[in-house]
Amino acid sequence: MNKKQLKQLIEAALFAHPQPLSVQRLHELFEARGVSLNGVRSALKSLQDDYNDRGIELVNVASGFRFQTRPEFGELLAGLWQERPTRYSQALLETLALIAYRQPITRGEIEQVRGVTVSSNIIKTLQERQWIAVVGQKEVPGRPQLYGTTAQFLDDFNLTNLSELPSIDFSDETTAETAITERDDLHD
Amino acid sequence: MNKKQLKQLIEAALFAHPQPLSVQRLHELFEARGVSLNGVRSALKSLQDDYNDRGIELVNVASGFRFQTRPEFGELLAGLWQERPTRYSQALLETLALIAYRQPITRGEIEQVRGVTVSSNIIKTLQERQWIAVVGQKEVPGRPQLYGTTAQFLDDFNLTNLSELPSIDFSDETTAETAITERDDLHD
Amino acid sequence: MAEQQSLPLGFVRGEPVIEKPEDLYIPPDALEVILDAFSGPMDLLLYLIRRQKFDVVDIPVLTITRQYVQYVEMMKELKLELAADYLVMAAMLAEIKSRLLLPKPPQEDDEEDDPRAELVRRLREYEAIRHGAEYIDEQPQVGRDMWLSEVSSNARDHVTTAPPEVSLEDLTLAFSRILNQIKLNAHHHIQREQLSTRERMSQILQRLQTQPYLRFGQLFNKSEGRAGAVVSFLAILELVKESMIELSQVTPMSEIHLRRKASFDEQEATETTD
Repeated sequence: MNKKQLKQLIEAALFAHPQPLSVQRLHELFEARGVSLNGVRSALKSLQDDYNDRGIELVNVASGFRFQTRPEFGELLAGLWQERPTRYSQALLETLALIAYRQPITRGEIEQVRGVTVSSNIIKTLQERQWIAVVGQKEVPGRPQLYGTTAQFLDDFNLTNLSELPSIDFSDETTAETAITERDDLHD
Repeated sequence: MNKKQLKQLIEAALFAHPQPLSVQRLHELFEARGVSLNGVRSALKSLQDDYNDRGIELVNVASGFRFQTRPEFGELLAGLWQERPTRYSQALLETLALIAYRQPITRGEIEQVRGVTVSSNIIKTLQERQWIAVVGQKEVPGRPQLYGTTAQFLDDFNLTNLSELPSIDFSDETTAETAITERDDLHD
Repeated sequence: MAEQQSLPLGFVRGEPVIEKPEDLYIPPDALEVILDAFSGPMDLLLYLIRRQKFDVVDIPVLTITRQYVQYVEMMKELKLELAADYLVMAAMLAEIKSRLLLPKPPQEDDEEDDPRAELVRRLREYEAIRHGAEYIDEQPQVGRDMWLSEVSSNARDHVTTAPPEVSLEDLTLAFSRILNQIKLNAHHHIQREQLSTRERMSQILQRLQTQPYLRFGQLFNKSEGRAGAVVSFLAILELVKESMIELSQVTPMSEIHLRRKASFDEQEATETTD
């Protein structure tokens, strides 16, 4: 198949498939028709360019490539749905942040940092969203479960990997003042 | 909002919404921003042209407009939903092998050689695949059914007749020693 | 970032609460809202520190403890459902305060023993996590800021569920496993010729399923040549030997017929076979 056909097929596949598709998966799909890995890559690149100036964009997240509506249209499109998107509580976001930044982490360790009991509802909600998962057990008395974030978390927050989240660790040498300046810069 | 922005928004809305969207619905959505019904119509027309030569197309169905993959791509994209075939169990393969190599053979005889009961599921699966069939009954008490392989079996295994099955000879000349070596080789 | 002073007190149903008490008088219902707005004692503590532009590394513990305890006392006075966690923090602050008030033994002046150190460490860690939570919340989020495309496709109509594949090799391997199981046993010689004989046996039996008799001659096909005839003949002999068929001949030299071996009671036998 020629370049144009491959590009059309990959485009159709990405639009039709509800989950992101990896380069490998796309390659497997069309391998039998003599499509190379590089062929897939260059088609993706070309598609990304095509959608540069449109209402949707082709992005690369943790589990592969997907088409999505531009984030800046969020509010304008919200009217499509009856329900307003859920806003998560500060407690949930802090718990999620602890799991994302300090994983693997136990519930007890989360409670220590936040100074407050972690409600079972928060853990349940995070698990139902498939943003966190039990990744093991800590070898201390009671063998508490260790939590970590999932690929679904990265996908849902538009990330390919955790390091894309801004760092929250300021080195010990950082004075309070420079730390605040840095923080402010990050916020701009 | 200008024409370009409206087009981008309608494009995003159509992609994001799982069901088709009517001209009226799209109009309602952006009415508050001074978008006219004709504005929506001409944006849709323009989008239809944009996707004229791509992997997906914008079509007008009974309940409104929707994007869909080009019908001619259906077969090529089916692989996205194709489940990997599972593998058959050792027990099934051994049963099939015994029927192929030792036919006609009764269930009792298979069980004798394998030393375990042959589950009805295995026989059923093999019959459903039309690889084995009842070829007669053995004239012994209970008149057990005799199983043999079918023409379908030969076709599926790319054989013209059974004698093309690889022979696994333990000929009379084989000394105990060489036989053991052969067995070990087979295990590798 | 906005000035420290105008940091929102917290978020109530997504709206920042910027109004804050200049003194400690807060209308009762507002306090309830504020308590709801704090995600825990660390959050409240951090707010108190930030409100006065203190740095976490150099907290005036006495002042902060006093203020924190006043908050907590007021909450108790108003009989608000106060989480035990707030009291735990109050106790910890009180302990630090009392240790600071005690005269220091002269040799213990190194930083590690500053009772504030642990609190500072905790506050810094909590503050870092607060930033983490902010960063996560600022990320574009599927279902809130963007939606994924799932356009309809006729591809699913073309999906077929393929049954598992078995290769000839799988089959031979399975058979060698069986042979290994039964060890070296003279009864289980498998030979090429035997196989075609066995196949022919199945074929003959299959034909006898649909017709009661077969003429001997029907079993030989000229196109198969001498080898084919031998195979058919061996198959017939084997079937007779294994009591699977019977041969009959009315008079010498007349046509030989094959039939399924007669059973004593067909009816009964059929019932018992399945």
